[in-house]
Amino acid sequence: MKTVMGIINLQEDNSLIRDLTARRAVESIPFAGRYRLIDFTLSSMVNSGISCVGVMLPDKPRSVLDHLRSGKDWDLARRHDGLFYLPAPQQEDMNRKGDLKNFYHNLDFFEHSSQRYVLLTSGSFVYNVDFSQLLRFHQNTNADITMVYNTATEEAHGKNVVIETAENGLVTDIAEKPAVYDGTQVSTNVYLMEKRIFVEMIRYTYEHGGQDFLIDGIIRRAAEYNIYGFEHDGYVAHVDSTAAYYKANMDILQPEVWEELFMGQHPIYTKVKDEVPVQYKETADVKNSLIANGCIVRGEVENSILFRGVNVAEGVKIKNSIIMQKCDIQEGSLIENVICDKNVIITKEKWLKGAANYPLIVTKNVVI
Amino acid sequence: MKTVMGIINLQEDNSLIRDLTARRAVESIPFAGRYRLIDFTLSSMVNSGISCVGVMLPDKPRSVLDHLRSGKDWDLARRHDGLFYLPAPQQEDMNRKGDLKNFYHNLDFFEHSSQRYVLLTSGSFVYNVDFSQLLRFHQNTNADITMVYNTATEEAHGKNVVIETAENGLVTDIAEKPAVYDGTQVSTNVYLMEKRIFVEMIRYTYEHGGQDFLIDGIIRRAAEYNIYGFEHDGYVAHVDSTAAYYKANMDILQPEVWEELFMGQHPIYTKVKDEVPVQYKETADVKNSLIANGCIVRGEVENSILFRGVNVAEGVKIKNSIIMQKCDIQEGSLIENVICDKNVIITKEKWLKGAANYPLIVTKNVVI
Amino acid sequence: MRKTECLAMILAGGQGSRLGALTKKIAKPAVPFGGKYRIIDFPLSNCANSGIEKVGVLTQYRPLELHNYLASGSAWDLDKKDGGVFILPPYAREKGAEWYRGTADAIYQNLNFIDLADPDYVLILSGDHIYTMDYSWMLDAHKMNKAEATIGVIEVPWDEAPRFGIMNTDKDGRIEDFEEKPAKPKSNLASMGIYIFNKNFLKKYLEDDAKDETSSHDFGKNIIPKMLADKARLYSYAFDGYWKDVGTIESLWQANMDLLQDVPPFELNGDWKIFSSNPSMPPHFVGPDAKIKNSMVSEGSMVLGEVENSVIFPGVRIGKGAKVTNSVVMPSTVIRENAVVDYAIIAQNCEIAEGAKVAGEKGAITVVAEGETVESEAGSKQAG
Amino acid sequence: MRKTECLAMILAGGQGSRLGALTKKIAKPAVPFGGKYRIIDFPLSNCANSGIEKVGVLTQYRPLELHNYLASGSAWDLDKKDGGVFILPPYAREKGAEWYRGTADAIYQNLNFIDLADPDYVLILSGDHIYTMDYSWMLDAHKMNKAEATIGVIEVPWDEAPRFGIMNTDKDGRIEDFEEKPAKPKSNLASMGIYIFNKNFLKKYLEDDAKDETSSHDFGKNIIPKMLADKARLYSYAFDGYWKDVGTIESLWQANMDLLQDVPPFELNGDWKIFSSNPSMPPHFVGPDAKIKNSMVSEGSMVLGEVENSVIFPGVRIGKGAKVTNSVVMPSTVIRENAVVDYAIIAQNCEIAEGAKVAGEKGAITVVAEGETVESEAGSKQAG
Repeated sequence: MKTVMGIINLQEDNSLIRDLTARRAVESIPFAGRYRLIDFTLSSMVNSGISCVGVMLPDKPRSVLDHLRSGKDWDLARRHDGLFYLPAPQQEDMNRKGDLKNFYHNLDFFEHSSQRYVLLTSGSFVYNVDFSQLLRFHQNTNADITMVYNTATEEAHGKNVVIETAENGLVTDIAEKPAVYDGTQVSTNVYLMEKRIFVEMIRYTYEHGGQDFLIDGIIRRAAEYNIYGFEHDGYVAHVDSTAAYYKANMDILQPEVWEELFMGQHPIYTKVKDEVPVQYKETADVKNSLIANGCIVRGEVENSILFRGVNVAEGVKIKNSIIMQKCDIQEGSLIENVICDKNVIITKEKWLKGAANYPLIVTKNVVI
Repeated sequence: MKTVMGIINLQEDNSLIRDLTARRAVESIPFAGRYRLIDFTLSSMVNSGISCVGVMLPDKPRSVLDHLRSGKDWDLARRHDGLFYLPAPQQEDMNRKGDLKNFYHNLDFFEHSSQRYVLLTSGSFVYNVDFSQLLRFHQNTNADITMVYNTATEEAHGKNVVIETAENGLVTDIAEKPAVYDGTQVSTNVYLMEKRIFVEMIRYTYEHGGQDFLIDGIIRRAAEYNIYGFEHDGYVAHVDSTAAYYKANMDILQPEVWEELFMGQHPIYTKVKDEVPVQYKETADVKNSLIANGCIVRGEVENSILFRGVNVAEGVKIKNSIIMQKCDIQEGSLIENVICDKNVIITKEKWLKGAANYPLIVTKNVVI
Repeated sequence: MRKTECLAMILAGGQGSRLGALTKKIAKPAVPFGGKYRIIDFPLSNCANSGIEKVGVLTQYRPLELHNYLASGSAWDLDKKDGGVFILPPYAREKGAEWYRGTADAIYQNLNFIDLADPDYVLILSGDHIYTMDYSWMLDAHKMNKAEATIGVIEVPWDEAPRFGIMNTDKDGRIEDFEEKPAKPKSNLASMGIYIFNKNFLKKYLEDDAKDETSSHDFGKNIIPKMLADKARLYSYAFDGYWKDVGTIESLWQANMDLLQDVPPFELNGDWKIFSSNPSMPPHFVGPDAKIKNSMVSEGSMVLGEVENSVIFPGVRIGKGAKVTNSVVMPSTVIRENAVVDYAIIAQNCEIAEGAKVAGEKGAITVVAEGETVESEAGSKQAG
Repeated sequence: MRKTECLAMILAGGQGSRLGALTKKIAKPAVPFGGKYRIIDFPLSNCANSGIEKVGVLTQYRPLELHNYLASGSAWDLDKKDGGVFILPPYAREKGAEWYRGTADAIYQNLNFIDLADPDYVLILSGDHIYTMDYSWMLDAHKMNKAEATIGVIEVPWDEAPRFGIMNTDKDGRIEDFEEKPAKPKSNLASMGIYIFNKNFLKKYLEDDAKDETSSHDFGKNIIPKMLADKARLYSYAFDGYWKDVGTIESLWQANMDLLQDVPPFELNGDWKIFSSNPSMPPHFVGPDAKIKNSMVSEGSMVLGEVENSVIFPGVRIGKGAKVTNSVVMPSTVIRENAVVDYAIIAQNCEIAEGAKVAGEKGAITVVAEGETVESEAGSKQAG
């Protein structure tokens, strides 16, 4: 996998998840008690043996830079290769929209690197994929481009890239669709191709007026390439809306999903915080929940996820909720169907309740 | 020095040095054969024991990010503290100019850090300063703010911040002046102060319409603070114009300056390249020059600086010139008073000559 | 190596035989403690937090496993260009190698390492204690006193004093007299086994001691009394926080239980962080029928049964209906359905079979050694 | 430790006594070579470039200095979470420690390290050679041949063959026969001392060999012949680049001189970079009256005099009027005004006084040992 350069494109449209992304990129939304979304893609790359990863910085780069830092926690603080930050282009190009211009303005970085292949990903997916199998598949099929897809098991709405494949994996159609059904083959926005194909595609498409990598680079030019689909049959979630975010978190409460994502041979790395183990006190009562280190629990918690360093005081009841880092839930408060962003303080005896399919969101640093 | 946070402000006006900064920040201009300007400030910080450094990214951050990477080569790829990138604020604030807004938008970073002091620097100075002496001076004088200055030894023109001090070091006047003379006390744009003073200054000044840290934060409010001047009596150069850049490079050809900056107890670190030692061939003839590893020399070189990986073919004569990384000077060419930016190829038997006080600049990647 | 102001040397060389089954496969400094740490995390984190960047760890047993745990020292941020953690087992010289013959001999055999680091001061630490301490304050005191040696001391209950090295000091803290395990102690200031020496001063005494064939080459028994006899400037430095020897099964168990107090005797999570090599595991999962009380539980564990008054390390599985009480369960151990664990320390990678019982009692903690399986009938283990 | 596919073990344990004065203060693998490198940079860089991330370095002498040079391995990018460079001196066990008794014994004594790393293949390298080689190709060949052992071989001139271990192979490269230093070689394929073994296969032979008291515990003399006698699948892997033993003063000097050819025999600066611990020094300074020809000069040096046919390491000072010809000058040495150095190797931190002369001759290179001062009259040193 030394021949593969990973790219994580953090330029996603995040209009559907605005509450949680007011001050951060979608890829750095806290997830599953101690992670950020980008950890899943980045760890999959590292575990697959990729040691050169370029991160296309989003418009609000601060939260991504703060999280990834030197790349050391992902073993990417290296003298050769390692983590590269690719900043968005200057203002002079603001008249063109879409993500293609960001690739175009970083073309020299891709061209100067020594890797033969490019693995293009988005940072807003939850999965744990072994990309070395993808490379083997790509080499065996002699594909120009290989896309990774997952087969949906239930109906879901939201913008998805859907593909159709022949029996040998050859992609026969790619389209953006508003809904998926049981059996639909859904792209994970992961593309593997030789760098020369990638560079040619970006250059030609952008210079001929293209704006969007997927629409103008792939879908419109699909006939020009030999595209194959590679199935990842593990857990996949695309966090592109608040509902998807809430659902994906709740999915982790299924022990099989928790095991598959985190406890297999390939760990998910994240920024290390050195928190102490969870302290359960005399009055604690926790059921069916994920509790991250650094929490102190004196109250009741059910079907919920507590991030690092949350304090749950006596008499508190938390149900079906996601409580992010360093929240302080004080005595006697009742919390149900709520997403608390970081550093929220819920003072004594408050009652917050969202709907099961429409969780209440409490934004960062708020005191209630 | 664990109590001090270093900040390098890369938001300098670089209009006077435009040729070399078309595609890079002034602080990442190659200098003295293997360095970038920012290496001097960063190494001084690291050697003084500072282990938390925030880099205020410039508008063209790519060259800075490429150079500093994870911070590993400066021993700043750390789990705690280490190197932090502070991006420039979003477009919504483009209606306010000056560097104050960048500090203002990163105030939460400063406030959340654990250090007691802030050492504010610019990245465009060439010096090797022991900031731990500065801290001791600052603590002994009980100053609110301590500025580091250098005493000029000759007349020079260009925008400089000039200070006057009483005998005990107390600063009695600060002003921006167009020229300095032998004996003028010139600021190195280094300020040490407690973080609470820094944060208050930024917040108050910006919220009351201030734009520029130096003008609005320091000069206009000088009477409110107890400001002291700390003299650094070693070599100092401020690279704010092409002439200053050329002169500072030529200064390094004085063995005393070379010794003082590089060969003392405190090395200057830079991105490590693993180049081989210089290969002098049979026809080489080199005098009074600095030659960086990776060069292959078959021709004549005099009063010049060759960066890493330069090829000097037979019959070439290079005089009073600065030849940057990976330039290829082919057979029989004559080069005098020239600055060649990176990757320039001078094909056979060309003749390039600038004036002694107005060097000819060949921009990056050009073939002549 | 660049010059270091203060070099720390951690004496982690004891065979740890008092920890019995727990040190069969791992070196004593690597014994797990407190739900996610190892014993050596405490002196190492203290060093890192005190600004000491170069640390030698003297061990005779299983240096490779320790090397592997400490790796480059990056978990403690000790992987600096001129710093780091150095494992120092006794190594072969022209004449072959010998075990360290005592604490002083261990340092003596590594004088070449000390010379290479070239510090002004040498801080000698023991690898057996759990505590958080800022050594830089002790170093400041050492310098202010113009001392040649400074010894960390702590007040112990008078009735326990005969078990310690006891110091008698004048009002400035200068040590007048030192008695190793005195029957009738004149004070209750016990040595913590923490010493700061001026480097050249230490070197001289170590070299003299090495030549003395009657010496048992121990700091407390030989070096310190010799220094005092020479009227050297020895000072005490008083520490009054939590400080616990974890060199025996009972004390290791008790120190774990101390963390479960409603207000723990010392803060693991304050500004003075205890760093540890991180296992990259997710938040632990608590099952629908689990009950957890008065306990610490760490990442990667899955608790489906009951846990009370216990410390659960990363990656532990506790099955449905299982009951773990008053116990310490170390990493990656599996406790299957309906098993019972009480007053026990279960080491790493063990398996307690379905319905099996491991029960000790207060004062007689049962230990299951690393990698063992306790079967449900014959295998159920009693205190001993 | 995570499982490794291929673990490299570098045998750097020889006393290096053939390098005489050069190894008085430093271990042989740390001897400077080629203007900025150390000998061990070559196998380490080869490993890093070949994708081998875990390397054990077996040395008996001065492990601390080597530890210090290699540090965390970050110079070779070998400081990965599950990788790195491990220094393996013979360390004390319950029965005390012994010198490694031979190349095979050195590996045998570190079988616990190999077990911990748990590789499929073990690559054994010698620390005495300068060459650049992609071990991953050799590993591929090993797998394709379904070999149990693969030995790197190189064609040597027929008249030199009697100095080497010589292999006779069939047309597929399977080794039929191996002779250590044969008087009448049947082929000119010499063993490079580079072996890949299947781990369990190697382990079995090492364990058997350790029990054999008549064995000299050497790969070439004992292990390989035993394997061949058992009809094991041993294959050769042919290498045809530059490969030079630098185990003697003359060969070390010659290998340095080889780099001065107009087209050096191997590229130090291509895609296959040789990494080295970097001294953080500026470009070297060439004075107004200097003359430099046919030479290599490295960072941080200041050349005011003449240099011809020589290799100058970092931080060297060559005074006005001094003449350095046909020589190797190692880091931080000072050659003062008007001194003359010819056919010599000057080790680190030496001083050649003003007007002093150090002159050897071809075939009798003079060596000045580390830290020595050569005075101008009495001290001028002659070949010998």
